[in-house]
Amino acid sequence: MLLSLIIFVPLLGMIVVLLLPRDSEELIKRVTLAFTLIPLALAVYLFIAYDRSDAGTQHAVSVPWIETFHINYHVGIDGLSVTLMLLTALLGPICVLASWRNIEKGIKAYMALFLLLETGMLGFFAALDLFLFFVFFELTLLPMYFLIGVWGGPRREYAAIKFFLYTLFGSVLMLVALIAVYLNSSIIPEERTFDIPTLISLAGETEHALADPTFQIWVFLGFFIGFAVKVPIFPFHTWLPDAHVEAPTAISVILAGVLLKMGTYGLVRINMAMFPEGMAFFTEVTEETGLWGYSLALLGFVNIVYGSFCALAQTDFKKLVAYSSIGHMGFVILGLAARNTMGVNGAILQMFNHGVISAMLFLLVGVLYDRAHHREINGFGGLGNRMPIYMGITTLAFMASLGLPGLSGFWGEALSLFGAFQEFEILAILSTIGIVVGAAYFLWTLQRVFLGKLNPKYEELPEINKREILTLVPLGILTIVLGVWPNFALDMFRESVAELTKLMGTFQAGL
Amino acid sequence: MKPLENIPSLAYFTPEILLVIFAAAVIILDLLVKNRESQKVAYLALIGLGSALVAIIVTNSISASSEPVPLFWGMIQLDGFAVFFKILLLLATAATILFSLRSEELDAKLKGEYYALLLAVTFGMFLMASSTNLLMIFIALETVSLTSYILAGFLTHSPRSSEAAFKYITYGAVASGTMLFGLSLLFGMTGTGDLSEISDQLVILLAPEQETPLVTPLALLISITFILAGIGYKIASVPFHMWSPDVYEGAPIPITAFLSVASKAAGFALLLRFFYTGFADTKIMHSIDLGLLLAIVSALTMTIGNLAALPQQNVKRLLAYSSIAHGGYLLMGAVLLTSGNAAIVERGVGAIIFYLIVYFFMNLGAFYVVVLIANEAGTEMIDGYRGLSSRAPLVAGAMAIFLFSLTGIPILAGFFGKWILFTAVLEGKLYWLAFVGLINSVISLYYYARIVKVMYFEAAEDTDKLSFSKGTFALLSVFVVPTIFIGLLNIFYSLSGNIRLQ
Amino acid sequence: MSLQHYLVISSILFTLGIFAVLTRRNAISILMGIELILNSCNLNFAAFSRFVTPPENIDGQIIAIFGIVLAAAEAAVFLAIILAIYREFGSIRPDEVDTLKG
Amino acid sequence: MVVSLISIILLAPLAAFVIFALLGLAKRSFPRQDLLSTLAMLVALGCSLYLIKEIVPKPDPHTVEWISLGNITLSMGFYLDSVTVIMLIVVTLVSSLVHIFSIGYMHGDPRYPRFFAYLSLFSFSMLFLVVSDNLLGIYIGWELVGLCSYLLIGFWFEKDSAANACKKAFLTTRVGDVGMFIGMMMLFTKFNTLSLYDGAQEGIFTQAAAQLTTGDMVWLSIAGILIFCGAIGKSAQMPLHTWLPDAMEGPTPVSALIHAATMVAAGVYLTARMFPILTATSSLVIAYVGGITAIVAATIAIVRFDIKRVLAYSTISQLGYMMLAIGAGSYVAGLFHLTTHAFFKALLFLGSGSVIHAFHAMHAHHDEDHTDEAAHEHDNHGLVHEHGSEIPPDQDMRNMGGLRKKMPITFITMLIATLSISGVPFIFSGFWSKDKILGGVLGRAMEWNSGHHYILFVIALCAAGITAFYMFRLIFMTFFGEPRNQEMHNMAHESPWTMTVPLIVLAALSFPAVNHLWFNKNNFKPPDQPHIQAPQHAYVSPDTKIAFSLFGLSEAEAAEEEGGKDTEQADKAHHAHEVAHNIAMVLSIIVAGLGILLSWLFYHRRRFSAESVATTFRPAYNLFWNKYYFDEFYDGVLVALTVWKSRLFAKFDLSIIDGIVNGVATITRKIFAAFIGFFDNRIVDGIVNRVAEVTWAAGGRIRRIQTGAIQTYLFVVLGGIVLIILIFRAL
Amino acid sequence: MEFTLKTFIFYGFALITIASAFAVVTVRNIVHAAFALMVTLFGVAGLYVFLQADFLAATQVIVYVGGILVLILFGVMMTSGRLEMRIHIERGQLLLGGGISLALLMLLLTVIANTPGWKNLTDDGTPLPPTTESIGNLILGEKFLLPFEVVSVLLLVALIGAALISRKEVRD
Repeated sequence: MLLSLIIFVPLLGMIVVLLLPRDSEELIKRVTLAFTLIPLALAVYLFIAYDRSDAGTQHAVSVPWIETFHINYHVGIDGLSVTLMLLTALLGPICVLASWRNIEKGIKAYMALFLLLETGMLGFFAALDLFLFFVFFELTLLPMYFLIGVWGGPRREYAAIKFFLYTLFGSVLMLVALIAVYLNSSIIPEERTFDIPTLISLAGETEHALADPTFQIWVFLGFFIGFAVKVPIFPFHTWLPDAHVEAPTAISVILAGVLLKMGTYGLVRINMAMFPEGMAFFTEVTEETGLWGYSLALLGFVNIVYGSFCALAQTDFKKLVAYSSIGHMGFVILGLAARNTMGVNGAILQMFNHGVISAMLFLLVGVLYDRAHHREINGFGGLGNRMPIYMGITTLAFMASLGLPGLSGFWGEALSLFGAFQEFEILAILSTIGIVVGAAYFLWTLQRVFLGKLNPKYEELPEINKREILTLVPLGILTIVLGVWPNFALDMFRESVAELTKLMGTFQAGL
Repeated sequence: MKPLENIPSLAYFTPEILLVIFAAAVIILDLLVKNRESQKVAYLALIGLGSALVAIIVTNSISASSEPVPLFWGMIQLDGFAVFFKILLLLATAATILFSLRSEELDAKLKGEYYALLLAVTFGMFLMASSTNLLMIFIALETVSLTSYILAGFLTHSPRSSEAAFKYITYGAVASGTMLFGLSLLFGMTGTGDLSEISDQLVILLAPEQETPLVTPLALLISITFILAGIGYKIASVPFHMWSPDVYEGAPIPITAFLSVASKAAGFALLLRFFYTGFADTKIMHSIDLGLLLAIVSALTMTIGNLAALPQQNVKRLLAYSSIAHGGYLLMGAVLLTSGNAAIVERGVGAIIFYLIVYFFMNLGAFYVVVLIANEAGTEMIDGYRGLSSRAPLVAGAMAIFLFSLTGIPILAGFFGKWILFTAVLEGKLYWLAFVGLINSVISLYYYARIVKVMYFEAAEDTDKLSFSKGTFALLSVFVVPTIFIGLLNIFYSLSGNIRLQ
Repeated sequence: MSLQHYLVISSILFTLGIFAVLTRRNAISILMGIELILNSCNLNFAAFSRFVTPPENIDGQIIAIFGIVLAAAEAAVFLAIILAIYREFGSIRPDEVDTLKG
Repeated sequence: MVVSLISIILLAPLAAFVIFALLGLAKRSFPRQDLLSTLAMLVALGCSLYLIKEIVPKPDPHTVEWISLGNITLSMGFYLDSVTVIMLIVVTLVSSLVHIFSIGYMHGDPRYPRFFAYLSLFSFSMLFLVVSDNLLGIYIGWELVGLCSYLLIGFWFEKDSAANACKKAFLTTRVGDVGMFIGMMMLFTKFNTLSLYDGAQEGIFTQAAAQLTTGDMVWLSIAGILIFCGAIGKSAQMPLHTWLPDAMEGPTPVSALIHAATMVAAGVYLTARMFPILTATSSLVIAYVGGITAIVAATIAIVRFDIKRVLAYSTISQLGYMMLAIGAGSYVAGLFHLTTHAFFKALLFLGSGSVIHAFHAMHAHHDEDHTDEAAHEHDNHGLVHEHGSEIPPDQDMRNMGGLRKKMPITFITMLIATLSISGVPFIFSGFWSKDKILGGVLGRAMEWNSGHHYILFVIALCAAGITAFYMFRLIFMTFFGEPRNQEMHNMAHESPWTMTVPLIVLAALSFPAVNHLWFNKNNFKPPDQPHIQAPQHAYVSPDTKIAFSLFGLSEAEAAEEEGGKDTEQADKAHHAHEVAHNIAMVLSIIVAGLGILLSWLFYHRRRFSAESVATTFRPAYNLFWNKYYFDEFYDGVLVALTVWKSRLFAKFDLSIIDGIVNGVATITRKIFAAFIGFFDNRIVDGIVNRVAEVTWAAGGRIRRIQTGAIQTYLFVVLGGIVLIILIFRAL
Repeated sequence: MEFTLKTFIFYGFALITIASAFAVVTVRNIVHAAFALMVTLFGVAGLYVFLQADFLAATQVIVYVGGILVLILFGVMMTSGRLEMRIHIERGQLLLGGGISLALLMLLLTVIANTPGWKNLTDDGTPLPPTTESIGNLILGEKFLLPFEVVSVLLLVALIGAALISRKEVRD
């Protein structure tokens, strides 16, 4: 019940916002903020009340929905979902605040779409019915399309349609896989199911159609491509820089902070848990799999290196951050490819951390953009003198992002790499290139924007204001807290990951 | 059940009779009322439709048994399938009448004949949905076709409309002629006009234990292909689709809407019944690969429809191509008729029916918006939709919903329609076809989103707000609300699952 | 005078009709082609009625009669539309009636 | 008690920083951040000194589980042995002094509070690194000091040179850190822990000892070398040393603290800490890297004119020395040198800071014309201009001279430090530590019994001589002779007391006797070595004669302990090392004397002209002057390569990926063309298309069929029918 | 098959039918084509007679020749104001059309020749009873009542529609 409340409060908010008069912009903003704060409060409660020692599903609700196709409204959370829900709920009000001043037209529609988006995201993380899961997954598509397309930058139309087309392409393949899973869940049509836990246990039964390795490989691929577009995994990534560059700040935040996580969350929730055989095929080098066994790790590696180097080549601040996202998501993939306790925990931690850090980065870019109205890195210089607080926060975010120990980015990367090293030594070693290059582009950016002589154009640039600081501080605190005490997040999903590794047969008993 | 004779059949035939009566009544009333009060005629037509609807429900309930009732010596058959289509067609007609009332291009022309023709075409479609005899099929088809030609050419002062009618009739006449030839061959092979007897006969004729089958597969193939030309032209499937963009563009918008929904639905009813009753036996299937034929036609239809829609500038024409593509999706369900597995056939039919329900709302809704914009902004071109989101936010929002539903984006109904279609197709193990269909959904996004893009992402040259009446919004919401909610409610799934061919 | 004779004749009529429909540059000629097609169909029905079905079964003939009636209706509408076309375009050449395309 | 003391040591500086950061967020700053930070450091110093009492022979790590993932536990904790305490004292002491010095030195800087906050953060990180009992903690501290170094080098970020230098420092060290990280991954994978000492489970050292006895050592060697990579970066060893000279762009107290005494020494500390896992191979690598660094950096230092850069290269050289010592097995000597070096090098830097401060006043005046002056000087030499950055006039030794009267305290303290670093015998600490290294290296070379490795000793000896030479060159150029720039000279003055007091304290610490006062405690012990084992540890010299050596006693114990195991070998080793030490001591005194003499002849007496020598040995001079062209290499090759690669990737993104999406039907053509496109820009540019170009084209083609002429349509219908029949007939 | 007068006449009708049909599709003058069509329709009526479909033959003559053909001639006259009766055919179109038609013909002939059920069904000349009465029964009382009624509606619609469309202006 609580869970449903979290999911649908934003939707309710959307309806309320739609009913408000168009002209009362302040009211609309406040209402939206309120409707994003409610899920946040609830999510925090959920986070605190979550029983960390229980690996199973909590707060589960299952109501029949489309009975003809055995679809239930089944939601529930485990450690992984609750963490990401918290992230989503947290970014909600932050994004509303970040949109407070710089959305000039159609604030009502903007806020309504934003709330719809939030429902989609929250629901996605809670869904335990495969169909519901897919529906929520797709529910984010439309609002996102409009949010980029209407409120975006100069090439917004291109970016929006590119985002839409790519994602739709992915989800279409996913749909096929989803139907295939449904059809194979039982020979008897009446006993077919979309229920994720049931499907997972069915896939674990020997002799069951779902457990057939060939079937698993194909279905794995279907889901994988769907999620890969979202993550995005090379070579499905080209929508991301465009979408980020054109999207308004808050939307970039959501995009990087939550939407990308939906891809990796899907990989964990569906691909790993439901298709362990398929997963093994792409992550375990045996005689049977041959080089395929390297594929997922290789993709992770390529993402890291490719994203990092592309980021290095960028001169657009936002594009740089966007490419850095690609690189950092590579660590998630690498960690997942390892399939072991450390790798998976690290990957999930990295998901959360990246959500926080990239959100910060995009907010920071937005702050600068709002003032200077461009994002050309080389067009700044010496701002450190003018905006010391801004520089301080940026440095924090950059350092967190480049994996400085003591800040959250480090733990995810480190655990992922540690996990990956146990399975794929060479790839893990090569992936560390990403760490160096990551440092390179962030420091270079820091230098070009803040260091050196102050660009005379920006002598009057105002310092970051209170509202903006307010959006950044919670994230900054999380970055530090998680950097110091990663257990804050790890505690949540440790047991769930243990379950997961048991499913994949990679669980290692305590020493 | 033994076919009923003529007199007992009449009881079950009330809806059709009512339609004809009201068609005549409309014409008479038209003579009585003054020109400016032509709306009264429309209301009479609507009353006629309403009474037919009541009659349908009543006749359906008196038949009570779930068994189909063959009427008029087996010329037509009353069953759940027919009832569903009748209701759907009836609603489509009602919608068309309502559109017509609000359409300015039709405004000056509206008079009794128009409504009478609409009722007549509905009558013909009812027959299409229930015919079980070759002759009846052909006559029903011709009734619908001829009336449609006239409706398409209804705007006599408009060259476009006349051209549409001309192309339509030329095309239609050739197609129906070809079909008739095919029917004659079929008749020649089996010696009967009754579909189920044809099926029985064909099984005997093709039976492998007989040393020399009396019918060659080639004969059957030619006959079926010829017949397909007639049906395919009704549902605008490749390669029989080429009339539809031109006709849709030229015809009055309400008629275009009507053709794209009702005519297509009736065509599918006919197609399903024809192949299910006449050719569903696996022996017949084996002699010619009907499944593959339909699958290829389906794949081509959606692909060509979608590809051709990409560069269109006229929204009506774009929607014409889009409706060709949707015909292709629907055909995927029809392919399953040949699977030889009763459960899968049932799923296929159910999927088509569900999709038609969805398609009814979203496509008619989209056309309604086209009517509205044509009235207010005076254009059918995409450019005319520029900045619509600020000029008419609600209409633009509704249009976006329709278009995305047509694309198949969750959680809109179109998605659910596609979803159960693809589920059925995958269950029938037609993986490649599902794949083609899905790729097509992605392509289709491009042109649907183009309209959305123009409406939302581009600024209007003319920034005046467009004003619409309350009734407009009410009618619009009749389409919007189901487009959002149909997929979310179980009732429609169980409904469509319960309707089966017999 | 076997069935095949009639069938051959009707096939030739049919293809001639098709040929007319495809090649004639006059709407009325196309209509004539259509009439040829319909005639061939009717001939088919009549022939099958005679040879395939039992003698007392004259369904084929009746279908042919309906075919003729339908042909008449169609011709009427067709000509009406040709007149409309002529009125709007000043020509009944099918290739000149091509404003709707693409 | 230990835990709470360490906590105080760590938290005091951290608190100082956090207060600054929080107030900063509210756009305020603590009015006396300087005092706050200094106080925090002094508290830490006090606690550190108190901790001496807490040293026990075989300490237990104080750990808590930090990350626990089922079977995997990463714990964090403190480990307190003598080495830790020495490092703590060194760090807190130097840091405190630098804080005090900075109060004077940084006075009037617009970002004055921030400077102290950074210093506090640095101190915290360094201390954290020192006390950690596990690689993870060390790594965290390791990176954090890197961050602080970055921030402090770039403290005056308005200067482009500073901005470049801080970035370079961070990146270069990060390259090494990644090596360390990989090493950690290897160790973790093998040992399933990152703790060094035994706690809840066996630590790395215990497990490595077992590994060393079983003999499978290849990967352990690799891991050791990889860990050492971290030290290469942080301690500016070859080939990653180039950042340290550039790091002199930071304020001088920073150079003294971070880039002389503490952070750069952390590499040495780490290597020493990891000593138990070093195999013979990895030791050898370390020794050679250290040796080469020592000699190369020393030669470069000879020709520098920037006072701080001389010191920087000197630091690199001395760090190489320490590495050499550890590689050669005498890690105790290495740590000893670390300690002595920390004090005298900090002193030298602070002294140079004092000099610079003295000149700083006119910096502003001469900002405009110093370029001409420098150019003029260069013309005289006819030499290549120093790469990268101009020498600031207040740091250019050619502007100095004769300062000894103007700044007596600075002069005397710096002279003491110079004597110490040059290895002037017996009364200066540097002599003892250097001598121990030389002895250790020679002994090791003898023991290896392979002619090649004597080269290490020769290198070390040469480096010692050169060190003496260039250090006295610095003294002579700065403090003796006639003032070269009268105007600047006139304005020079002795520094305020906040700056001189630290100088005096450090100078005092350059006398071993003073060290003796508080270091010579019986309870000092070297780190526990679970696997003392032949051959590399066998020679540890019982050099008890140097009673005031801070490690002397413990070494003796270690040797005894070890000797008990294998008397014969120990005796042999003992003998070899005694001989070696005697030889080394004599030789080192000779070379030091020689170096000072030459320096005196060149730069004081002007008996020889440096210029003429430079001209004679032009190629060598050029090599030294250009710092062996390392920077050019990096800039030219690595950076270019990286940038090129990123551009390539970006291009790839545009052409291929989008290309594939764009043209489903023409995939083959596009990929082919795109590959060519790497070589031919024009083709690439021609290929970049809008989305779905081909799909569009297909749509257009279908449109063309839709001619509008009804008969075309009929053709399609009937042709279609014929086709369908023909196709399906064939089927 | 013996060659009797009957067969001779049959072949004569067949030939006339086909030849005139050929003329319909080839002659350039549209009025000539219309007349050729009339011959064809008569020919087909004759063939109906051979099939002993008397009522059908009569209908053919009455409806087609009497109705449709007249309509066509009206059409010709109303649309060819400037006696633009000559029809020009392009070669490409001709070839393509001819090809498709020929292909269809070949296919149909193959089927006719190869379908076993249609082989060897000859007209043995047995006279059948006149069909008119049974047709009347079937259409008005039995099986074909519904089609008949529907067709009547259809005709009505066609009537209204044709009138509607061919009227010059519906309303001013």
